[in-house]
Formats: sequence, structure tokens, C-alpha cells
Amino acid sequence: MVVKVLFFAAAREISGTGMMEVSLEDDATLGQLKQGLVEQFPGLMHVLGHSAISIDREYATDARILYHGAEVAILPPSSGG
Amino acid sequence: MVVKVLFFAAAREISGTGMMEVSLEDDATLGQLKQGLVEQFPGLMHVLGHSAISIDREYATDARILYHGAEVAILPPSSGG
Amino acid sequence: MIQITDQVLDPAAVQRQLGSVDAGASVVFTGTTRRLTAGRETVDLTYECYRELAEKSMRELESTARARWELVECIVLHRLGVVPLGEASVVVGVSAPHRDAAFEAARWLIDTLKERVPIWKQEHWADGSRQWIHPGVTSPTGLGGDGHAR
Amino acid sequence: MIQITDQVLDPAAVQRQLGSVDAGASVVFTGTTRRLTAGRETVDLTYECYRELAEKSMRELESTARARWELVECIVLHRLGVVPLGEASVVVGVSAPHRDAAFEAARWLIDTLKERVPIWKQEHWADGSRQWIHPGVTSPTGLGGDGHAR
Repeated sequence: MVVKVLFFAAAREISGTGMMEVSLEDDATLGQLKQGLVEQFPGLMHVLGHSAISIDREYATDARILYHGAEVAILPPSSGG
Repeated sequence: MVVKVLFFAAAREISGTGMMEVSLEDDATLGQLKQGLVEQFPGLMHVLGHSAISIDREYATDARILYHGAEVAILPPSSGG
Repeated sequence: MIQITDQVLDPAAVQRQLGSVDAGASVVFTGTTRRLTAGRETVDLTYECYRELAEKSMRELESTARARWELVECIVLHRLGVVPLGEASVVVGVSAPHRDAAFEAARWLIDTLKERVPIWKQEHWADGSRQWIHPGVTSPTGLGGDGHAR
Repeated sequence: MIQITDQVLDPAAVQRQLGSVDAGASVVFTGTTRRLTAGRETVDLTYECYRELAEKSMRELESTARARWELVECIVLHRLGVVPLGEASVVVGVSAPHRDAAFEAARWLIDTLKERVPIWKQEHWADGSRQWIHPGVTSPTGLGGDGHAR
């Protein structure tokens, strides 16, 4: 399956992209996706440890099983306002 | 001596005037002035019991001794804003 | 800056006067004449004050607020006379480097103004009656009472 | 009403949109780009967001505020992109029958927006450096950090 990953703010700067598509084995979890991202972008580990994640605009935890076409977003701590 | 007395809001309505001059014996206190006002306007007693008083724009208590030309104001509880 | 005036108040103008590159936050509070109070209908409100003492009290409020909080601008305006429905009787505007100070100062200024500054409001009810509002004073004559609390 | 926009925000216009004969009180909070933070000079701030989730979160903030407090109007606006010194990045405006609700709701809305809505600010410091602000994240790379708290 393929999921879309969105990067914002510091996470976007570290990965060097705002969006990428990631191929995963079926039934891969969010935790496994995050592990793969850290392997690809080691600098992401620290920010990822402080970030919330959404799947299709709902907040999700690492145990969640992903599905084809999901939109996963990495959300570092907010600083709007 | 003569003092000027200012009436506001409900106190003005009860006394029927915004300002009057009152003649008092020398060394009369604020308490004595208030007593005289209640004798003249019995309806004032209730509001006066809840009002602050200023003498020349400083808040004062009943024991204060008045002086010629003082501007005494009867200030029912505020309701501005 | 404090002002007691017979003129219409313009909260949007106060908003503009708060702008500063030293401010990260501003709060504008506006008190307006509301139509309904506990199901009873208001036609308008009339305000009067003891002007010399009211202005002195309001200047003291501004100095105290500036001493207690780090403020950039501090504006307190009160209107006198008849204030029709929907129009402002009071506007408090503050700007500050940080929002804690702006919120706390604005809240303190309006609360303390209502409690301490010698300004009074008269209700004009839809049944034609008029009533001076004096919190804590209840009276069989229709004078006093706690009406129109905001 | 909530809105995320690339356009300049006008707090005075929000002020005018709050008017209602059902309101006795209104509070407008504005967050602006401040020049100095702990002695360090800001040139401007740049905001970005995850728009779909940010708009959804802001709509939830409005519904929650309306459920918790009796409000007449409730407006939350956030600007994106570069926000120069003195200009507004966020405006929260509420009107209510009573001032307790107006103050509490405005304060809760801005506090909760800052904490929960996926919008991020990048500092552009006078020394030319740029820094994404992520409260609680400290990083030797200059990313993250708690700068420019308001």
C-alpha cells in the first residue's frame, strides 16, 4: 500500500519536503511508518518525538494500522496565535 | 459655615435637587450633616445608608469635621460600565 | 488615556489606537446596552456621573493598571446621557507585550470601574418606568436595585 | 465564524461585526507581531498551517465555546504567510449578554487555539536567522524552541 505523508514547519525543513508518498507492507502500523521515516531522515527523530500525528485529519497513536491512500500528517507542537 | 451638598442618581431623585447649600454650626461633622439631611428628606435614609460620601473629592467618614465652602457629595453605589 | 464624554463611543477607533510594534497582544472590552434583562425589556440606559471625582478615579485606575501590569497603551472611555440599544456605554482597551497582562488588566479595569468610579445608570424599561441602579440597595420605591448587571 | 486567510486582518472590522442588541459585552483579542522578545529583535513572523485540520479544529473551538458559554457572536480569524511588525496574526472576537462569558470565552479560545490548532510560526530574527517555534522542543539545530511567546 501507499500512504501520503505531510510534513510541516521544522519537520518539513528537516525532511526537505512538504509531502511524500511512502510504500508500506499491508497492515503496517503508524509506529512502523515513523520508524521508517527516522531511518530515512535521522534528524527527524527529535521533532517526531514531540509531534502529534493525524491520519485523514484525525489524531492517531502508533498502534493504528494504516491503509492504502491514507493521508498521514506530522504535526510538531503548535505555535499559532 | 455653609457647605455645598451634591446629590446623584437615586439620591438626587429623592431630594429633588442636584445641589443645595446647607448652613451648619462651626465644627459640625459629616455625621451631623447626614442627620440633618435625613430630617429634611426622610426618604433619603435608606440610600444614604448605602452611600459613600466625598468631601472635596476625597472619600470621608462620618467623624470628619466639615469646613466652610466644602463640597460634599452623596454617592450611592456605582453602576457605571 | 481616560475620557468621560457625551459623544458616541467608537470601539473600532479604540482598537486602532492600540497598535504598536511593542505590543504582542491587545484586548478591547465594550459594554453595550442590552435589550433583555431577566426577560424584561430595556428601551435605553441613561448615565450620569460626578465628573470631577469620576475622572480622578479613572486616572487612578489607569495608573494602578500601568503599575501592576506591563502595558503599552491603556484607554478607558465612558459615555454619559442616553445610550440606545446596541451602543457602547464603556470601552476599555489595553495593549501589552504579552496576552496575560492584556486580559488581566482589561478585566481588572472594567470590574474596578464598575465598583469604584462614581457613575450611575438609570434603566428605562419598556413599560415606561425608570429605575436608578444601585447594587446592594433594594427599595420598595423602585429606586435602586441590581437590574441590568453585565 | 472562523477563517484562515492570507489577507491582512482588520480587528476594527471584527469589532463592528460583534454588535447586537442581545449583547451587553464584547471582547476582542488581537495577537500582533512584536518587535522585541527577551531583547532579541524580530523582523517579521511567517505562519503556515495544515489547513484542513486547522479549519476543523477552529470550528470545534467555536462549537465548544458556544456550548460552554452563552455567546451572541464568536469570530476567530488567523492569518498565514508573512506578518510584518505591528500587524495582526490572530483576532478573537466574542459578544455575550454578560461580561464574564465574553472574557472567559475569548481567553479560552486564544489559549486553546495556540495549544491545539495545527498552525506554526517561524521567527525571522534581525540577525537574519529563521527559526520554527515549537513549544517544548529544544534543539541544537536552531529548529524548535519557545521563542516569541505571547
